[in-house]
Amino acid sequence: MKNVKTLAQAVAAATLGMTLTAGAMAGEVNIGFTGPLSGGAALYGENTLSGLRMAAEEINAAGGFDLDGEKTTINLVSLDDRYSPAQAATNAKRLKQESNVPAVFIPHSGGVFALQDFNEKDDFLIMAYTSVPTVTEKGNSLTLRIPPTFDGYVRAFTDYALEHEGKTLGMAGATHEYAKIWASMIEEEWTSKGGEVVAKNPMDYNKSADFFTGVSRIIAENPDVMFVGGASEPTGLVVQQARQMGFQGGFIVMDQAKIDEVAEVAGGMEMVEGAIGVVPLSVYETEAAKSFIERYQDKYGKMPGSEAAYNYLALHGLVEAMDATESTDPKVIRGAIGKALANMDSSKNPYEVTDVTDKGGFVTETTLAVVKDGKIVREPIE
Amino acid sequence: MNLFFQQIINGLTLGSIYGLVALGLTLVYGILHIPNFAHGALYMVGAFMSYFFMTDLGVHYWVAMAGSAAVVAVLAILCERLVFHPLRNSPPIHDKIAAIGILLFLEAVVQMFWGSDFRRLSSPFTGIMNFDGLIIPEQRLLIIVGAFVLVIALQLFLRKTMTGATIIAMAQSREGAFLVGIDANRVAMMTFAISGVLAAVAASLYAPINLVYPAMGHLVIMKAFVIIILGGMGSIPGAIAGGMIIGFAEAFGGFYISTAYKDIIAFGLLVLILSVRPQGLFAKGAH
Amino acid sequence: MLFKLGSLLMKPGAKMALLAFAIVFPFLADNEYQVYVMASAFVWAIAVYGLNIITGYCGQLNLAHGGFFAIGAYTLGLLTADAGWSFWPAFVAALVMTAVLGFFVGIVSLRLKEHYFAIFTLCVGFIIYLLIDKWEELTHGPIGVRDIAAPSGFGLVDFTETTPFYYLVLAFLVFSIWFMGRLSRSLLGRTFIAIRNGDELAQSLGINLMRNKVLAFVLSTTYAGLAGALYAGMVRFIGPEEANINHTFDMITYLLVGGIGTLTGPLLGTVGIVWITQSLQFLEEYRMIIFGPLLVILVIFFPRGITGQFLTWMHHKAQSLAPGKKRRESKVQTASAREAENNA
Amino acid sequence: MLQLENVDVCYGSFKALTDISMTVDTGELVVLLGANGAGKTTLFNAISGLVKPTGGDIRFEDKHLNGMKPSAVVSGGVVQCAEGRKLFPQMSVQQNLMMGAYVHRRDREGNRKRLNEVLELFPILEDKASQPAGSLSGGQQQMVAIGRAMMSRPRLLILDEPSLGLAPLVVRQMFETIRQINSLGTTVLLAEQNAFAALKIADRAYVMENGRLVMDGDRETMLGNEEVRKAYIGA
Amino acid sequence: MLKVEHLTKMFGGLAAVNDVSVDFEAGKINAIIGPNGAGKSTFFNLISGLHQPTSGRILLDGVDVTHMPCDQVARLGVGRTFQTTNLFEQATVLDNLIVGHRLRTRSGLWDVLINSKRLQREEKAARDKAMEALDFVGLTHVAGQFIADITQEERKRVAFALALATDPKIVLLDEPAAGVNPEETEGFAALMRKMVDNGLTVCLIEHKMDMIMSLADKIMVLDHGEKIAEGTPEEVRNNPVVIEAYLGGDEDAAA
Repeated sequence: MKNVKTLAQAVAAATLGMTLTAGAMAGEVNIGFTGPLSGGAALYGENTLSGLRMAAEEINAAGGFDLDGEKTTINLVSLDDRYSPAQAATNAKRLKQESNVPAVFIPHSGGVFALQDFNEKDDFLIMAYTSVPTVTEKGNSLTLRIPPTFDGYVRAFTDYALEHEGKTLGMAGATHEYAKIWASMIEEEWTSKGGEVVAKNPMDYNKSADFFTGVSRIIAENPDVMFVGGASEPTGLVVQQARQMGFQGGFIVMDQAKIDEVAEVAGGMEMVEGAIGVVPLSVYETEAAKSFIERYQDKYGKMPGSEAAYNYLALHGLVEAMDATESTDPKVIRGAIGKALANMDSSKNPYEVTDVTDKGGFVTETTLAVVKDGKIVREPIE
Repeated sequence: MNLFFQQIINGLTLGSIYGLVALGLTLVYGILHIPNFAHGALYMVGAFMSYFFMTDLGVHYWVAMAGSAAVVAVLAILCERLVFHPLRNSPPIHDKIAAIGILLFLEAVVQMFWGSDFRRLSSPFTGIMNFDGLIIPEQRLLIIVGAFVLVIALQLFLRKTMTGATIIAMAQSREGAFLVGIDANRVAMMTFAISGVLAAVAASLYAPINLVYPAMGHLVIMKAFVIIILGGMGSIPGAIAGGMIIGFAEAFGGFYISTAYKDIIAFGLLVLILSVRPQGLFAKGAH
Repeated sequence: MLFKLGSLLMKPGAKMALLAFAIVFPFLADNEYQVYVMASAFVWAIAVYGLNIITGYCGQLNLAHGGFFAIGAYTLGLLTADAGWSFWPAFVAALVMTAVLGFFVGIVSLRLKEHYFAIFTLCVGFIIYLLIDKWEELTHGPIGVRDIAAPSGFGLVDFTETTPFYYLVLAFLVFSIWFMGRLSRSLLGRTFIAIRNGDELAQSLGINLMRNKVLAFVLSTTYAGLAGALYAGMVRFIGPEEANINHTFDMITYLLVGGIGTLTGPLLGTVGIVWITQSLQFLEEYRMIIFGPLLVILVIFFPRGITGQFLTWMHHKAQSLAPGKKRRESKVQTASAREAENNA
Repeated sequence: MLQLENVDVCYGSFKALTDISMTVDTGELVVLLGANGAGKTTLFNAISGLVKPTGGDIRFEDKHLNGMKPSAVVSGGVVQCAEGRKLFPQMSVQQNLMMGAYVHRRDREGNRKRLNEVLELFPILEDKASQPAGSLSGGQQQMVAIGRAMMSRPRLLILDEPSLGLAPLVVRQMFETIRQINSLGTTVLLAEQNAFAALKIADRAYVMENGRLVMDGDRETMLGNEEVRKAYIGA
Repeated sequence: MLKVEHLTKMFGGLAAVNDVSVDFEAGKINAIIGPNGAGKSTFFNLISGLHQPTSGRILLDGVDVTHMPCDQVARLGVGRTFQTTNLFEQATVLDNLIVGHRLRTRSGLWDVLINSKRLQREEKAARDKAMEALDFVGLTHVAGQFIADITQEERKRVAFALALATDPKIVLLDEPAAGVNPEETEGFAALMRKMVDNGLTVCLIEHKMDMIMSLADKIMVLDHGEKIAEGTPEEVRNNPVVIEAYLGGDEDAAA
């Protein structure tokens, strides 16, 4: 129903001749967002945006921040790109040109690459929510990667699975860009550590009419562990069908899927017994995480995912940096963000990010969770 | 060996769903000569309706399926009345474009109400039957049996009842149907309603082992088109046989050749066949 | 308002005025973003002109058009990013590639008529999408192609800048329209229209159906390839989604709204809808709640789109001003001929 | 029984029928003569509701037929057996016949009786009952077509060129059957190219030329008339 | 001029045209008549190459055109009209006619691209030809009107003009006077005479007997796909077989 309201607002805005992306008023800084707000990935985009919205509202409710002696509020300008890099590029141009944003949040690697073509020239910061390592390895001076890269996960998951589950791996991941990169990295890691990849059959999680055939191909090779993962819901289906066909082993779950959500679709925690994945926010025990979850639930009535939490803390960090430097210049912000994150009020930092690498990646601790006896347990990483 | 039989089951499951969808498409084509690109949207709406009835109204799976069938049937009739009927004398390209318009509209409406997230339709048939290693989830069996029953019921309706026979009569000779006093509008509406029911039931049967989302009809409808061309446009047995051919080709091709390319199999098959036999496999008349 | 705009278009000077507007547009625009949007609208318009050849003039609904657009984009993308070609040779290669593939698809698909052709090309379009998505060794699959070269500039002109690129696209668009205009008035264009009016009549006028249909098809796919290559050079990052069937549907909408089988229709339809879509950006997929019914209403009440409707109106206005008879008659022929019965 | 008054039919600017006035009385067998393209089929289609008259009035037993839907005309008792037969080719003979009873579908008993009567009229169809109608010979198909029309229980049966494309021997049989149907109480309006054969069984005839009725008269008058010959071979 | 030998066309098991031999002389009006379903249109389709005959030969000025595709037959000088002619409704009469001369031109895509001399020359020729044809059928005054706005009779004349623009030696006219009133029919008869006077050979299918009888030099009668008679109008009119085919019944009735 929320969508209906969005539509109504949009129509009203359009008919009244208002532009949705008004120029920045005095005492206001525009922050851009482009991401999928419709189409197959709309939910993901909305979740990302919800974290940003929450942060912006908190900042504004506190009367804004101090920018060169002036109280300044945040105005979030969000545009839909349907996950299309081309549309993301158009949107970013629009955000920069019409709203003069110092930074654009974007939650998909394809769009990040498209934006990196011109962001240095057009002078805006890319706030990339993607774990693809290459976004920060290309040396773009105005790109910040918010979540940790997945190479840490890959190593940790592989080590744990090899130790606890067995030596043979069946690859049943998704086929979209992100999943492909993940899969190739885990394959390399697995074989280099002495494991064996016995079956490879990636499937289109978003479009496939039926996973039965694909999963049975994997099962036929009797692997000890299956690599699965795309969006949580289809991942749940893959897990369910694997179990139905008698698969007893464990799962390595790619970080896009959240174990708790996967379990719900698959038909209960017992279906995902032995699954290894990222620690769902709900399992975090820290004060900062608990406080964030509580506030988020008050506001949106549901459990936040990591995409909301990371973007929430990133916007807070961004504002902290602007506050500290008295500047909205992207280069200046980029230089100050590491320190800003470290100085930030810990309640605004659920993942306890404390620094930024030279290349622009937020420094976070890699975590690992395992389903044991029907419970998600956080495991230390050696 | 079990894996081989597993693929047979899988082929039957897929073939049943494809067959049901293609059947509705072929009926409409046979009577009105409209390739209804919006049929996939009806399929999608069918799944969402079942989801709505079960989740929001809390009714039983069967009741939801019946309710969904009724809603989609009405929707299909509306399409016929409001869009295809006014276009009956237009050049053929206009039908197709109007159908695309309906498709875009229905998807947008569904997305407006339910968003584009994946949703899960749970059915009461979650058990798994194990015949000495051959695993058949109950829902899959239900799909196969359900499709079989539906096809038989449709055949009985078309062959044994006067009302059903009017559809066949209309398909075989429009003028002949007029001469014996058959009301063309009635038949057109009935045909659309049946195609809607078939799509809704197929979607409701299939949704529990799959996900429900606005774009779920795309691939299915494209394959249904492949099927009715293979089977001869307008041919009922052709639709069923074609559905099974594609279902099995995908199951076995996906297993023994490559899952990544399994969707290409159907389309490649069609391109190959049409290149050699432009009129389709079972069609009598050339086109 | 609309009629005023249209009557302007009828005048010979109007074209020049339109061109002049397009040339000064970057200076009138508030910012670079608007220029960027206009450039992308022009790119799409070129593709829509291609669709207009085969569907508007020749009467064959080609649903693989988006696929050929993607082939153009990928040819350029892969040649520049992977094979290290520079832009212009790759650009020519993209045109050749789409033309050659268009030829082969054409000779197979054009043996089919009407619905069969439409559905066949729908399948071809989908196969193109699947191949791009799955053939990872060549296309990188869903990862897409990055670091595509921008058009190499001449001297001081840098086509990675939006405005120079805009002029580059504009030049191609003007050429495309100019060629289309010349084609539609030429004997060749009239040949295509004769085929649309009926295979049998066209044949009995001595027209070789297959040769002309294939020619029209190849022309249309080359237009699509041209647009695709420009698109790749503009966005410089492409993925399998470029071959999505929705792009074909979009192009059909542009064509139909503007006016199928007309010269200004594709441009008006594309630029108009692209801008409306941008200004209703928040609607995005929901825009189909408006566009879907609009499309239906359009084919029912204005089957020839804005331009077509307008041209008819103008013609009648001119006719009614001129002395002489004005009689209206429609679809009579078929009915009366059915009554004058057929031989076996 | 059937009255047409000043009926006009236009296809756009082309006037297919001009000012047609004619009557068919109960129990009669009336023949409509005219060359190809004279407008006979248009006239029949106007009566059957397949074509809307642009002017004039068509009445059947004091009910107005103009503007009525084709299905309503059939249930009203005016049944056309069109030129070219228009059978359902893949349906069996029996199914074809039963489709004829569509407007009376609720009266199963009556239909069964009617079916027997029709099969009595065309005994050969009984053997072919389960064959697809499309597989029969031309003559047999014509029998199915007439039989199907009879199943609609017409009070007025309109036959459009039933002898078209049939061998001479079969044609003779066909006319005999038509005479029989008429004598059993069904009023018949018949368009024919076999003018003389048709006239021989007719009570009265009309001659049509260029969409107008140019002549009418009883059997004897017409048989001896040179104009009739002229209408066909333009003497 | 046009010589047909033992022409047969089977559709399925049925002979639509059965062993027809006929010789149409140049500069004459030849009519084909026959009851419904006699195979007249099929006969035309065979000659013009739309259908391929099952057996037999068709010679045009001594050239064997039996198995030539339709467009080549047209190029050799066979023009034809159809019972219905689909024209581009929203274009002018003249625009519709220009394509008629296409088969006498050779310019292709390249010529369009460079706007070659040849293209310009040929387009002018095609336009002139269209005007000439229009003038011939007496429609110069509607040249600038949309097809959608002209009358049924004018459409028929446009179809004639289209066939004439192909520069044919022989024109096949399928029911040229169907659906027009008697006065207009007379106009068409005059037009056909004019065509013959200008050196064309005319071959027509027609049902309007009074027109045929006064117009045709030679009549061929088809019935059930077979030629049952051939000759002058007078001969055909008095041929008992023809009377039988048209009027049916026994000899005594025909007497």
